[in-house]
Amino acid sequence: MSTEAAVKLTRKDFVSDQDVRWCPGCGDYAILAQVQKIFPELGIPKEKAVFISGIGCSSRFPYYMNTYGFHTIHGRAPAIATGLKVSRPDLHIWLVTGDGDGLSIGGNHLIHALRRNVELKIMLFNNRIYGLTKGQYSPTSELGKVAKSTPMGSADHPLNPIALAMGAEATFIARSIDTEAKHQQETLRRAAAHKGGAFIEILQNCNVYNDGAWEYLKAKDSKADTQLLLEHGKPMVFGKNKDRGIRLNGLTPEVVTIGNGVSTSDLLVHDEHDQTLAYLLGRMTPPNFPTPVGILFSTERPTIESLMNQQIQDAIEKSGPGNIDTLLRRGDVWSVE
Amino acid sequence: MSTEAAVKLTRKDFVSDQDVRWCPGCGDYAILAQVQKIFPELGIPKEKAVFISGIGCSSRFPYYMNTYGFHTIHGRAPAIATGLKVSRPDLHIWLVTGDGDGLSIGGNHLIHALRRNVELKIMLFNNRIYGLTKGQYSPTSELGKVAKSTPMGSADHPLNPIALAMGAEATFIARSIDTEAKHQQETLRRAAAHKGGAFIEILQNCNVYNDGAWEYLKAKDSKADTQLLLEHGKPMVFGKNKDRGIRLNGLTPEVVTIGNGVSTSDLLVHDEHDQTLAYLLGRMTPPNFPTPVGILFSTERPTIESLMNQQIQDAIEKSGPGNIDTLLRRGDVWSVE
Amino acid sequence: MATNPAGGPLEKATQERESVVIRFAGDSGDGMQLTGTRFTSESVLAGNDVGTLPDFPAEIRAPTGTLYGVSAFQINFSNKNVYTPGDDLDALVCMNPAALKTNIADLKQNGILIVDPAEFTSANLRKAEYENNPLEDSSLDKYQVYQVEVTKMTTLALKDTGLPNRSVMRSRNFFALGVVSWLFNRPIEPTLEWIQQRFGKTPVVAEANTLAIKGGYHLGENTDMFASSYEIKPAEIDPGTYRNITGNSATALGFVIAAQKAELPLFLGSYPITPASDVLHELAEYKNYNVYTFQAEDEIAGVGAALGAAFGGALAITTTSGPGMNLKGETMGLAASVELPMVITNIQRAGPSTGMPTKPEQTDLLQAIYGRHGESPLPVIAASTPADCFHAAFEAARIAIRYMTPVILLTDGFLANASEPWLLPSVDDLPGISVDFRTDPQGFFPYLRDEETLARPWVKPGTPGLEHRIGGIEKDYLTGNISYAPANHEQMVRVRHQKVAKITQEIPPTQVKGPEQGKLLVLGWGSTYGAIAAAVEAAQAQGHAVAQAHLRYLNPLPADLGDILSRYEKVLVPEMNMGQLLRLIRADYLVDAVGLNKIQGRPFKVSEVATRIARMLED
Amino acid sequence: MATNPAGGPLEKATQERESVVIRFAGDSGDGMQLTGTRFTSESVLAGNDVGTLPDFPAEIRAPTGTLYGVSAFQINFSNKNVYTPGDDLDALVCMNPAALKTNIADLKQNGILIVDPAEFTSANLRKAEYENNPLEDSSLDKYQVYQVEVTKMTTLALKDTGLPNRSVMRSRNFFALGVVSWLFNRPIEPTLEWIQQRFGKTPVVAEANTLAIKGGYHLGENTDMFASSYEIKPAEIDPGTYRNITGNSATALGFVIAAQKAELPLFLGSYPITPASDVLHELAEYKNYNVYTFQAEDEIAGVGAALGAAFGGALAITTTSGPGMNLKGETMGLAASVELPMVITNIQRAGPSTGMPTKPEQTDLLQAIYGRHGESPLPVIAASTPADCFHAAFEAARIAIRYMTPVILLTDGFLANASEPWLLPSVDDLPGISVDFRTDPQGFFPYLRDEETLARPWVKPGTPGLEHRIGGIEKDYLTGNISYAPANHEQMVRVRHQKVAKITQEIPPTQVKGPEQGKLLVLGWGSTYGAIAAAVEAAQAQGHAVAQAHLRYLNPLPADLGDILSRYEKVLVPEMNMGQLLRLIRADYLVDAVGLNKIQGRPFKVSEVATRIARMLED
Ligand SMILES: Cc1ncc(C[n+]2csc(CCOP(=O)(O)OP(=O)(O)O)c2C)c(N)n1
Ligand SMILES: Cc1ncc(C[n+]2csc(CCOP(=O)(O)OP(=O)(O)O)c2C)c(N)n1
Ligand code: SF4
Ligand code: SF4
Ligand SMILES: [Mg+2]
Ligand SMILES: [Mg+2]
Repeated sequence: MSTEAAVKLTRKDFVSDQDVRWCPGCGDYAILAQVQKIFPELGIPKEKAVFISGIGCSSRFPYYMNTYGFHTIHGRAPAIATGLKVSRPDLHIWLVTGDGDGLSIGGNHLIHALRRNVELKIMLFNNRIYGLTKGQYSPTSELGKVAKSTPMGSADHPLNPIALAMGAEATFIARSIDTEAKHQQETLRRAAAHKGGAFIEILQNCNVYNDGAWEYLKAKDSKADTQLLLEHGKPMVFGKNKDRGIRLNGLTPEVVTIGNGVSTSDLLVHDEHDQTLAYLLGRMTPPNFPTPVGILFSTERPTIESLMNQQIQDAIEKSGPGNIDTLLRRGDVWSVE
Repeated sequence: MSTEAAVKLTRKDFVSDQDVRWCPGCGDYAILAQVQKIFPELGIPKEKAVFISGIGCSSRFPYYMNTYGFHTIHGRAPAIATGLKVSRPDLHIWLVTGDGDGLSIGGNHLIHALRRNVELKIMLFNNRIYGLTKGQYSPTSELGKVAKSTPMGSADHPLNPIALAMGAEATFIARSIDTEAKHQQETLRRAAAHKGGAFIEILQNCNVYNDGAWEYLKAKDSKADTQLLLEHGKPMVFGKNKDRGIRLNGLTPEVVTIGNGVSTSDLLVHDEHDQTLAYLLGRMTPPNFPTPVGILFSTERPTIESLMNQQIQDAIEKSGPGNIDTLLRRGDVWSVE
Repeated sequence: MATNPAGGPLEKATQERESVVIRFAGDSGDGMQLTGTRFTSESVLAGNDVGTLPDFPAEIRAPTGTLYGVSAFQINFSNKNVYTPGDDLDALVCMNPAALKTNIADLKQNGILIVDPAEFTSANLRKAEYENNPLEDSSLDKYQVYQVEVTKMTTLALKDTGLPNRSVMRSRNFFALGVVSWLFNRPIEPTLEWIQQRFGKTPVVAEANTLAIKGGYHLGENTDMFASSYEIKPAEIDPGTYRNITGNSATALGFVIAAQKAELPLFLGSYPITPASDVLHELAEYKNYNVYTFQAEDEIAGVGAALGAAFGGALAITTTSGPGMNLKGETMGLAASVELPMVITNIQRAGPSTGMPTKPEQTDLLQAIYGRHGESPLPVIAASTPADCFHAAFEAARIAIRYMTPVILLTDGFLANASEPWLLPSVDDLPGISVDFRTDPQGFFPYLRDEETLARPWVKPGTPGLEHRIGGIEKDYLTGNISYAPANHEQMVRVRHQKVAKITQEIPPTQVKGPEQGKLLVLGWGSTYGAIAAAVEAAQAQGHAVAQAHLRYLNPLPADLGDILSRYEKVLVPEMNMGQLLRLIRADYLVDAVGLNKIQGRPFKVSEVATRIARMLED
Repeated sequence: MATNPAGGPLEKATQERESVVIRFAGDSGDGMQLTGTRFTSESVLAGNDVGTLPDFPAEIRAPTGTLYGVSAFQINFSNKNVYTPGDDLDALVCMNPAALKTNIADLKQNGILIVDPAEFTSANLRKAEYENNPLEDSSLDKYQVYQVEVTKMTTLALKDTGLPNRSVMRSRNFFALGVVSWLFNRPIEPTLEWIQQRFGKTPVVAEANTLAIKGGYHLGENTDMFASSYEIKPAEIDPGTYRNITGNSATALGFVIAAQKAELPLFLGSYPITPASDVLHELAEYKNYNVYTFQAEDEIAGVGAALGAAFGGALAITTTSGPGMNLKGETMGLAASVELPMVITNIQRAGPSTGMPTKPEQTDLLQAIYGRHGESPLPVIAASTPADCFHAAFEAARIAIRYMTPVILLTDGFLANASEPWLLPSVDDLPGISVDFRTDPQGFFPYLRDEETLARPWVKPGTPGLEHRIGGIEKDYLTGNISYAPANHEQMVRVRHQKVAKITQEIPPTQVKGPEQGKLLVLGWGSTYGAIAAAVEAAQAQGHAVAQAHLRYLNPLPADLGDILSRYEKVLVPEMNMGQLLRLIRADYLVDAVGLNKIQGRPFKVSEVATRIARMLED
């Protein structure tokens, strides 16, 4: 109960006393476990951590973290979190949202939070379905998705969360997978360390309404061929035998097999700071490409809360701290005796 | 009053009887003039044309077009237009919005309309300010913008409309300038011809609250240096003497001067259909780069309205047209005598 | 548990009952909704009148065995008119301890309780927060407890199917259904048929469920577990064709058929939300009826798209529940201002905020009437029973088109999921809906009004010569051009009010069930209908001068209502809110009506209304 | 127009007047707002009580000379108490024909009309839709028309400045101001000083305006254009320090000072909208008072950000007008559910939908009270005069914090822009606002309530040991954990109602101006205060037993209101809506009150209220 970050916290400190109410087998459990795992390492006193969410299965997350938490309304968490962060820059705010909450009803708040670079760590659990409302297609569902509201298949082209975040010029964009514990931890640690807003798409399985949506990325025997693990400064190699890679042809990526005149040095080298590359990577989708996971993009620019708080400091420095009397007497004043 | 497109219409046919109420000198006049100019050429009977807008100075546009029109509420025009287009694919729907209407309150509807590829021709008048509410900064205002609500400068990084549209994977993305009559006409004609949703950012001057926002692009003596006119298949050359160009260095564009070992063939060649290139171009901003104008991107994919109407046709083919009696008797039915 | 040595059915006594209320309760994964639905079908085929109420948890699939993971389905079946799913239970089937814990309070003294002892493991007891096994202490003494070895006997019955244990467990509910079907003399044949249809594609499952239900049925027949079975004679039911229907299905049908009658495409713009989503799901199935279902990015876009479609000449609707209602307000105001037809359906749930999403409430009435800025009056119509949702939806659509106005339709989560037998209307008996799209440019003005309805003309874009612009800024009374003239604004505000007020001319005389004047009028609206009707009938049977009036039209109120109210000494308004209709009638008629208010996310019990009636009669 | 041969001022007669209502009207570009504001300053310095009303078009800068481009500013100044900006005009200054056309109807018979004949060109007449030049036909005969050559004489006065014609034209308004200042014996020195301050950086403009105003003043003094000037003696005004303030400024100040008193940062989350934007603009100037102004992407984000800041421990507010109010409903419901303090300000404008954005109305009262789904009661407070906006905002903030509840503050577009002299409160006289952030983990529960206020504790994230979660799902009465228990829900619904009801204990006894009982009570709320006060005073002066009560608290209503209402034979409720407070009091007290309703986007005239009072006294 001390505010000192030095107090050694453990995973258990971050587990609340509430029963976790997700369906047995839901990918959300794994994500919760990773977050609770890494939190003690982040050096954040638990009273300084706040989890904010919207509505959806994923948005139940805050109840399970023994920190401050706010389970708000559908789609509005980024706006609510922005107000909190701007006025309380001392807090560490994590936001949990879903593909429906964050990209459908809440899409606008999400892109505005990202472009403003509010220091929120935004985890979007993408299960390509509306879980809580029992299985309608979501903005990330593939075209033609047959779901509760689309018996003949959905007719809208899906949103690509990475491309959208790039469109909003987010300063940190990453992707991980519910079942990849280590990768997820590493990704979340990097997000936590990033100075600014972070957007992390976590591919999550809804085993009730969209089971296996990401199976092609997870299957033990094929995942080496379907995942492209991004590492800054490293060439983009993938495949069970590390024998395939991504090469650039003009501005178009292509999958090549190493050997036969193609060597690792011909491959694209990942550069986290290259915005065009990140956009290109974000659009690499199956079946023609492996799916990039890891930090797609990171850059730095001032957060809105630092600028706004600086303005307040500057104003106080310039005009002195507010004084009620001065304020009342601002403008033309006269006296009657 | 005939429905035949063959009837020759003139500019005047598209001028309504309402006084145009924009401020004298407003860039909106020029845009209205271009639209009224090109409309007779499009072969659209005027009763088949619908202009839909949100709220803002720009959104007064429909009142001035002698077609069907709907001046709706702030930010919601894309949603309203989507409902109309889906159920009435025979109509030609043009949408007029502003940088506030379309990117602030209406950002979400905009990106969803774009990803769905509803065939709406969306003109976003970007004056980088809220005109109608008398001069607050907008999502496209430059960082540090001093305006009514930001006496010490705005603290949020602006949205880039082109990047955002690319993030939403729009199928047609273009940019033009209010004062460039010819270019605007050509751009709008292309948008009209595009089979799918079109997004056209029109840089527009608000001479009352943000005068000169685009002056650097317009000034007679410098505009050749600040505008990069995109033409599909043509190298990217600009400058008064056509002596400068854009070259790609890896994935990074750079401005080069032609001569001294650099020739036109070293330059980037515009390819409207290259999505990565479009994203890269969209982020080319002053002072380091000229501003690209023209068609940044175009591609084709089915519109949502074609898919939805097809489903209805298919369902009718499969199950026959609806019959009330069948419908009532769907499911377990029993009789009591 | 002795089986019949002779192997044939035991001769069992049969007791007759007028009506029975039974509830099936178990884990979310136990298939209680299915069991309930099947039992309902069997009961209607047995000729009973029925009322049902599903009750499922907010969690999708809560961990097994937990209290919040319990799912239940209640059926009231009778040889009399059934108004509600029933108050207290005559019988309760509990598939696990959690189900027992959360439901036992509703079982009548000496009621039948069926439990599966195999589920009363210490792990399950812990999850259900039982300190002692209730089967072993004396806490259940006041009930007739039947420990039916559902798990064991299902396993036994299915042993030859070769199914793994996990799959066998999925047939437990059919076993239980078999037991109960026998107990209440329901025919299981319809269910056997249904199993073939439903699981035909996986014969092993069909077989398993068949074996299970038969096993359960035979258990009743062949063992002395139950001393007698119960018979509920068929009810006297109006002749005709029936189907059992939930409120949400009825709502969907009402709209489709209104659109068909009006010869318009139906356009639904909606965003999923409990308990409204099923209307979207169901309408999505009716594409061959020219039905467009557009799942929008949010509720604002849902109502927006609908408004766009209305502008284009479709019958446009949007469906939602409380939270989404807030978001639609601004667009509804625009719709009121541009005077386009549209139906906004609010399937009310318990608020405020996210509240209790799966529970019903009537707390959005005043929001429906006043929930927009400015003077933007809209007609409000409410459904009173599951089947009545059909008629209410149809009527809402009819009014919307006839008066060129958005109409709000209110149902609630109870009506949405509850079901009742519905006497199918004959298509021709339904009122016609005539749509007159204006096509004549002669003398056309966008706001020229029809004298009778004050409706403005509906013009489809695409109509030559009628090009015009509409919008949310105040308009000139005739031309519709922007006008800021003060007197014009007042005229427009008043004409919008008058238009809605004119709808009183559509409202049939208010039906008063009971004496034309007397001691007490019980006035209600919406889903409280059943509980009020049953309670009022009971009071009348006791000879009291109590009457019932139930409102379909909440705005405007019926023209005859003031007069009716004045004919009773007292007026009671039961509502599942803090008194919303109550405020309306107090303000309108200055009657000192009182409220009976229950805000528990649950419908009234008949007894709750009856008790209050009795108290008011005493006072 | 003969100048005084001697060169000195003419000896002019001075007539005394009790009060004068004057309006400056011209094109949007003519600077009428500035002229009005300066004239107001001169008048308060002359010791008069004043009331002002700006009236500007919805268009930003409509084409010059058009009817919809007219901008006006009205001032009522008097040696008596001023309640309103005045009814009909004693004097009207028209800078062009369009201004004449749109304003002349309000000028009293024989009133002073000042026009600039140079502007009556045929082009301008056409734009103003005049068929004939009104200066040349006899249509203005019933007024005292003064054709003052403003354009010509300004040009003359400024000829030495070397300014181009376009710039010269910009000083026309100062010339007019000079004329009128002389006419009503206002000192121009304060304006001269102000010009130096304001235009000091561009001396040529300062000089031009100085020359213009002096030119106008001397015109009055030195020519025989006006036979006499008018004197309005100083009013008897309470001693103290004053400043002239608009409602929007006062609102902004109220919030800043509440935050200062509470020692909290102030956080405004807002989205621009007419007529609320100026509060945002003004608060953005107060950064050194620890004021955060966040211009959000929309209204939902505005109130959302405010709620986030409230969760973080700031005094959180959001400001908007009608259309934005709809959008905030869902978040307000969440705020009500999580019980965090916050003030939602609705500066009402004419609806429905976009309506008439620059015009006031009181049509959002019932929306404020009922405009959310579920039972989500919120306190509603209204301001009654421009300066009163300060006190109302302060009180709203105080209540929000004390009761841990969102509070709705209602003002309107009239209050927003109108101004009046404001006797500055002494800081110490304002009530204290004490904030008790909970820090003690001992016995802490997130929903543990204070007995007196039923408020739950306010805990700042960052407080060790008090980590907890809140949300919009229904909560356990004490722990705040998710609870779907039926009885708990009812308890929570009722406690949220009780909490709001408890606020009656904060409400001072309702002030009744006039006899304690009698024939008629005129009950009002909001900006109708002035018109009602003046009308009631007039009726009282005629000896009638008429009283006025004006409500600041609309929800809950004052505890003594029922009693007060019962003491008068009749109750009249004037409102700028179709009768919204009227419905509330009819429902609550069953009194047969009647409404006086004006829905024209314009405040009541005193005479309109007075006429109705007279009629009710006759009946
Ligand atoms: C305003 C509003 N609209 C709709 C809903 C219903 N709703 C709750 S969660 C949800 C979608 C959830 O999908 P997602 O964000 O992908 O979360 P998941 O359940 O899949 O984790 C919807 C539509 C709501 N609660 N509030
Ligand atoms: C719901 C709602 N919120 C706010 C407003 C006020 N409003 C009207 S237009 C506008 C912004 C206009 O900016 P933009 O879209 O850039 O259009 P412009 O006037 O610059 O052409 C705002 C905030 C409104 N009318 N409705
Ligand atoms: S419905 Fe899907 S996402 Fe929701 S808890 Fe269950 S498995 Fe997880
Ligand atoms: S305010 Fe600006 S954008 Fe609006 S009409 Fe005037 S010049 Fe144009
Ligand atoms: Mg999801
Ligand atoms: Mg703009």
